[in-house]
Amino acid sequence: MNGFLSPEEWTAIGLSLKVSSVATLVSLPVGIAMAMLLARGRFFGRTLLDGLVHLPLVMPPVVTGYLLLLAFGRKGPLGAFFEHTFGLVFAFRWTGAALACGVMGFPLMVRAIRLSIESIDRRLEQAASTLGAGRALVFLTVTLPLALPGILAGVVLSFARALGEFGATITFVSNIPGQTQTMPSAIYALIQTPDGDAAALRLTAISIAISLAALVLSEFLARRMARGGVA
Amino acid sequence: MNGFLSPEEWTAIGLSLKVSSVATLVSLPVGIAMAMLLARGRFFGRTLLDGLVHLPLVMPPVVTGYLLLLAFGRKGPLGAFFEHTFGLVFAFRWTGAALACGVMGFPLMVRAIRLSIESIDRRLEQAASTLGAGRALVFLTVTLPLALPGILAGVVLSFARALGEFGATITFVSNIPGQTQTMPSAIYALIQTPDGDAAALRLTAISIAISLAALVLSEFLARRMARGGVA
Amino acid sequence: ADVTVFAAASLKNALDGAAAVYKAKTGKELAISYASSSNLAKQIEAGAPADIFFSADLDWMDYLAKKDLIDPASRVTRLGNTLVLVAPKDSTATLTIAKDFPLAEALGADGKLAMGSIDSVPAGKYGKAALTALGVWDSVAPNVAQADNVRSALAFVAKGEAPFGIVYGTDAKAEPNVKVVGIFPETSHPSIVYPVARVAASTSPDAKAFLEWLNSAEARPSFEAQGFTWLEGRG
Amino acid sequence: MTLSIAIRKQLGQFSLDIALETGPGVTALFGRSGSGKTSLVNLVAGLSRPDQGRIVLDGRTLVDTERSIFVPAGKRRIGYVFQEGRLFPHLSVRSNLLYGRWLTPQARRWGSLDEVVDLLGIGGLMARMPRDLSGGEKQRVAIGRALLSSPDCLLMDEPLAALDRERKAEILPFIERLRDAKRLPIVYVSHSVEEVARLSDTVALIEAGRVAAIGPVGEVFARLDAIGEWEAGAVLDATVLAQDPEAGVTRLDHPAGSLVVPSIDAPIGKRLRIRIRARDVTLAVGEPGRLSVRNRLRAEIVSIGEGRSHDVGIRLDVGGEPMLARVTRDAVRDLELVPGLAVTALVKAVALDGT
Amino acid sequence: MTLSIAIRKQLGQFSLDIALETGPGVTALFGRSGSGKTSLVNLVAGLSRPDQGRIVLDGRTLVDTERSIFVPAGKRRIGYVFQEGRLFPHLSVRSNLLYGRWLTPQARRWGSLDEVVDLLGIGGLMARMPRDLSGGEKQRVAIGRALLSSPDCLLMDEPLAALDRERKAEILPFIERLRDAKRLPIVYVSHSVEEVARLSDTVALIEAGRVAAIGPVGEVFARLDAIGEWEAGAVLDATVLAQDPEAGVTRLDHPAGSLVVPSIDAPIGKRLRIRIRARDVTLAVGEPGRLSVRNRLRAEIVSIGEGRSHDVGIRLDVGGEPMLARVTRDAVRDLELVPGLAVTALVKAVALDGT
Ligand SMILES: Nc1ncnc2c1ncn2[C@@H]1O[C@H](COP(=O)(O)OP(=O)(O)OP(=O)(O)O)[C@@H](O)[C@H]1O
Ligand SMILES: Nc1ncnc2c1ncn2[C@@H]1O[C@H](COP(=O)(O)OP(=O)(O)OP(=O)(O)O)[C@@H](O)[C@H]1O
Ligand code: MOO
Ligand SMILES: [Mg+2]
Ligand SMILES: [Mg+2]
Repeated sequence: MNGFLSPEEWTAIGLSLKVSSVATLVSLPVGIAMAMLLARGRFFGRTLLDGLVHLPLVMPPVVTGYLLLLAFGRKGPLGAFFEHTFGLVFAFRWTGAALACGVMGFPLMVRAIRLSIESIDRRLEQAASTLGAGRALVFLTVTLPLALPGILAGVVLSFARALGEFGATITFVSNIPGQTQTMPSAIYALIQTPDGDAAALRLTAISIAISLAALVLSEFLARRMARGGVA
Repeated sequence: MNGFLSPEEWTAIGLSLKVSSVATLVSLPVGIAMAMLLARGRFFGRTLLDGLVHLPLVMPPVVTGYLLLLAFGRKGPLGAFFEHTFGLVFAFRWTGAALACGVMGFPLMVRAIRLSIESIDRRLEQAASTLGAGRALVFLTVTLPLALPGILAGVVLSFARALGEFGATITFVSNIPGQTQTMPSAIYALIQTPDGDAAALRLTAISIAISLAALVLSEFLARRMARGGVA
Repeated sequence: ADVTVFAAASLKNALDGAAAVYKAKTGKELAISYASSSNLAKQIEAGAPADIFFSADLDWMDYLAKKDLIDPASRVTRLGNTLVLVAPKDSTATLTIAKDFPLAEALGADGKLAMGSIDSVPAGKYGKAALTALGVWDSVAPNVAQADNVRSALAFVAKGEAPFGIVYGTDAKAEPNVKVVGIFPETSHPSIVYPVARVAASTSPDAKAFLEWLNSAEARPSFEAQGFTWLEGRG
Repeated sequence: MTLSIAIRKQLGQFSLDIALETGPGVTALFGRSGSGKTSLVNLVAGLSRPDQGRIVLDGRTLVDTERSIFVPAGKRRIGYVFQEGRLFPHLSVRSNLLYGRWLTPQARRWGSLDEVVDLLGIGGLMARMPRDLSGGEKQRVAIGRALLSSPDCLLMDEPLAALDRERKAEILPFIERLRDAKRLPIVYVSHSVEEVARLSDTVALIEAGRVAAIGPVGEVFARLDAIGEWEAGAVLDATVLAQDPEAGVTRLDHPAGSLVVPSIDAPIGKRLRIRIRARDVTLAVGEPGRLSVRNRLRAEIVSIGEGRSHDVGIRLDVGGEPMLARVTRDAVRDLELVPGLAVTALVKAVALDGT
Repeated sequence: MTLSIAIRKQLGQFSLDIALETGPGVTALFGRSGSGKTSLVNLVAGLSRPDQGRIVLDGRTLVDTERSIFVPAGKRRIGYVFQEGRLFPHLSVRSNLLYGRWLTPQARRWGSLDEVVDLLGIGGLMARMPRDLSGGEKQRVAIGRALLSSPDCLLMDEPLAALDRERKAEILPFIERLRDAKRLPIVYVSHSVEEVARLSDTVALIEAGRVAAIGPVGEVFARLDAIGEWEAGAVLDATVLAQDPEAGVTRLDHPAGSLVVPSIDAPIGKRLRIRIRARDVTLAVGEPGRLSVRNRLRAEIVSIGEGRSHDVGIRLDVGGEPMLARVTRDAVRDLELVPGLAVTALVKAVALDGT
């Protein structure tokens, strides 16, 4: 196995998995909240907020990365805030890669969840409230489970995007082997090398295998849920 | 206005609009068909097909672009096929940029539409069939209109992604001003230039404005449809 | 356009300037596609409609030459550049580049050295070579932040995120937020050169003329203004 | 038109195993909640496939698992009024109504939008979306939508359950007209004995996925146990004797006597079916006295039911037809009712119309 | 417990403008399809907000637009059986049933799962998902779900419409027990006069978004025009005179005579309400013959209705209470019925139980 991939590549794979998982899981609650807000909120500036959520999709990834650098770098206002308040540093850390991947996947996640929330029959939520459930419980016991298809789709999209994300990541946290070099960064570096194609394709194949596994898992979960195992 | 942006930049904006629109519109029917297949089909290899659809998301964009170059380049097998059969050349043409953008946005479009299709109450389709509608008519008069939220979301996501897509495009069709230089490619080139940041951000702002306009339009359409203007 | 040029992204400012001069003189329109040299080389391999390839390093020009995709007679090693160590504008660091100079100490435990990708981006490759030759590579390697292009590396330094960076002299010159700490000795790295050649498959009748002009003194100021050195040698 | 069904289908724990043949006209499916009525109707409509079996509608094989025949729902021309409405949420009431009509070739259309809309009282709703309708309004639109698809056969699953009595009283005659004038075969699911008695020719009693009884409405409903004592009754055939528009009544002739019912629009001599519920029959021994009851039939007691209930069913023979009466056990004792006794069956006229 | 409503709400073209006060017990909302019953119930449940007005339940202000009070649905402790089920599709039948129970503090719970499940006959369905239920099964689970949330007040919108008669006959007594034993106030929407008569204390007749009539069930139902001639009737108060378990009957005393009804579990001396439909009453002039009818009330004709129909309503006075009879015009002529005439009202015993 060690002959098949270099230790650095193994590290990149592990890092990519970590980064993608953390990016997806951490952005999930935020994504759900944002999806609720956009699906249900009726407030001034809703469309603007919606536009803001879509930004990482519209802007070239390097621009997103650059803006992240400005905001979340050690000298950036948000970066300084997080460092002082939570001791959380993004610059040149895997945490930054996760942040970049999370941001890039965010619009995909929000849209999918929002679609599901919007297709929920609100009369079911009303029924729950007549049974004594307050807003939070209605959300937890009815809205959320019924939005599960969208949540799953959102997780898959965001995770896949994170696995492939490269432009924003490398621009924000650069490409430090073992620290911020995710699979796509490694692949990119290989492609830039005159005889790196084979190695690049090998790594790509591994990304694909991982995402396929994630996909199969999500389909399996979706089917189990449709069969009704969810409380 | 000409003072505000260079003619080349105007060209890039026009090209980006053309590329994004064509990419979205052409991939829409394919995306709908694929979403139907994945949502409703029960065949061997469905998950594999699903995985294939997600590939452009998982692979670093440059890899996608490179694979497109290999397949749809003038010397590539598919490129040669399209050129001989339809006289359609992708390599280093705006058509290729549209192809790249379409491919990159495809997984987003398919997922959104699929989510909507899966949330349709199939008993409504049954009702349509008892009223004499065959499969095609059921699809056109019930499935499709009820999937409109997902179709709209898919169009918005795909269009936004196309507006921001850069890695695959520049790798596949290069960055030839007036021919294949889309906004993100132009932004990339500007970012390479020591004093290009301001111009890059200006172009980014324009991308954002366009995508916001698209978003507002889509929300407007969605609201009109919800109010029930659709046949 | 009359001539399509595939040029490394780092040439953008200089080449745009030269193209303007050329157009003013001849009325000929240039279309210049800026991307990374690797991208461009692979596209030319795939039949891209390029007339001229202007690479940022020798490797990718050699890649095409090996495949007979460029006109060897037209190949010229056109420009040279310097490799410099930069720091944020307000940095107080003073370092003299020399054998075993204390770069690692200057970085500290957490400070990053921003460079282009050491495997793929030319500036990264040269930087690694220079640091190796100076005997400091091993000590700084764990702290190297590789960017996918020189501009990103420069941005890390300019925004103060990295205390030091290695970039081309041309880039450092154009960025007001960094200052040059030192210039790497030419002997410490392979010479930094930008070869240009006519693409073998080019059909443009104007390509040869443009390439000749590019090799003429009329083009020279546009490049020197951006900090490139003008090389005379063929090759 | 006849419907012949012999199918088997497993639904989870529930197994449906139905074999029935119906004559022309209306076939009622009658049975308790969960007995399998909707599942059966879905099979006829083509919305589900039997595990095994055949369905033949008027000589046309719709399903035959052995011969791998399955005519898709869209080709069956069977209208279906669903138990739960199923209006198209994205279409206005008007478009919902016209949906099936658009799909029907001009030549095969019958009925008109205006007629149906008037009948169902939904004229004011045409521009509305289904979500803005009340429960009963939705159901009415669903009926209209099925009718306007000009089907060759109609399946109605509890079509009137959500409606008030007046509305039912308006719609039922229309369904009767479809049955009679259009000779439209109808499969009618209902819990209402009155509706079933009034409309159906054949009643199939479904119990736990099986046909427990099937036959002409009179026969099945005369079986007390079949549908609960309360609703038991008999159906008699009578002939129109005279019309008395003045008094607003129609006089009918029956071998056992004459009957008066609210005016029925039928020519003299026409044979009609009337339903008499056991609980609406009073028995008189000897001369009944001066009573407001108009309908008096000569009857003979055939048998007297057993049972611990406070009242008992009494089988009568009225002019050769079976009829039922329910009386208290008190009365049986008091009046000394015994099989063979000649009695007069008193039936309130107003109880005859079957609504 | 009393409910006081005075609200106004515009729904598209439809305007709801309701003012009513109810006494304790069951309040029935009665009215045609689309008259606004569900809209009103939604306001009480807190699922929609009135444009203007107040709703006060037993002294607790639920809504008051002037004082900007709006108690959210989740805090009202009002159980709601919806017209269309609304089961949670992602939960099993068991979880659906227990949903409200989970949310109720132990101390406030009443009733038990087993009891409700038995009563509704849904024991075999507990592990199922709602989509695998029949129409009637869904409705039964919905009833159970609302009951098990141990509400302080119950809203039921046509809860029994999808059920067969036997099932209704099982569930109705249970609702009566809730009313009587738990003293649970219930707002009951129904098209069925029988259900309403049997359950309700107060009937509000809703017409086009307004209260057309409101009052004790006897008063409202005695108004012929109010609910259609067919269903008109009267409600009498009677006292339990004797129990005759042998004969399976209970004898009731009424000033105008004694009545026999199927056994009712009530102590002697208890006052009961019984409903007599106009069409179930036969009038006799002079001594009736030997009839199976057990119940004979001395009555005096108060007035004889007009109308072109074949039968007419006759208002009677029975021991000081109003009662209605419907007889044919033929009979009025034959028997020479006139106001003031003393007659005997014959009522079949089995028609008394109100089902
Ligand atoms: N997919 C399914 N899986 C398991 N059981 C099912 C399924 N579909 C229906 N059933 C069961 O089959 C039985 C028959 O259902 P069906 O809907 O035909 O009843 P029905 O006679 O129409 O009743 P109702 O009068 O209540 O509508 C019910 O007990 C129901 O629970
Ligand atoms: N959102 C709405 N927009 C317009 N009209 C509405 C809306 N909601 C209800 N209506 C109308 O208000 C009227 C009352 O509706 P509601 O549902 O209260 O009737 P209902 O008395 O419950 O009738 P049913 O017995 O048929 O269920 C109906 O005519 C209905 O069409
Ligand atoms: O879209 Mo990118 O182009 O991830 O780098
Ligand atoms: Mg059913
Ligand atoms: Mg209603």
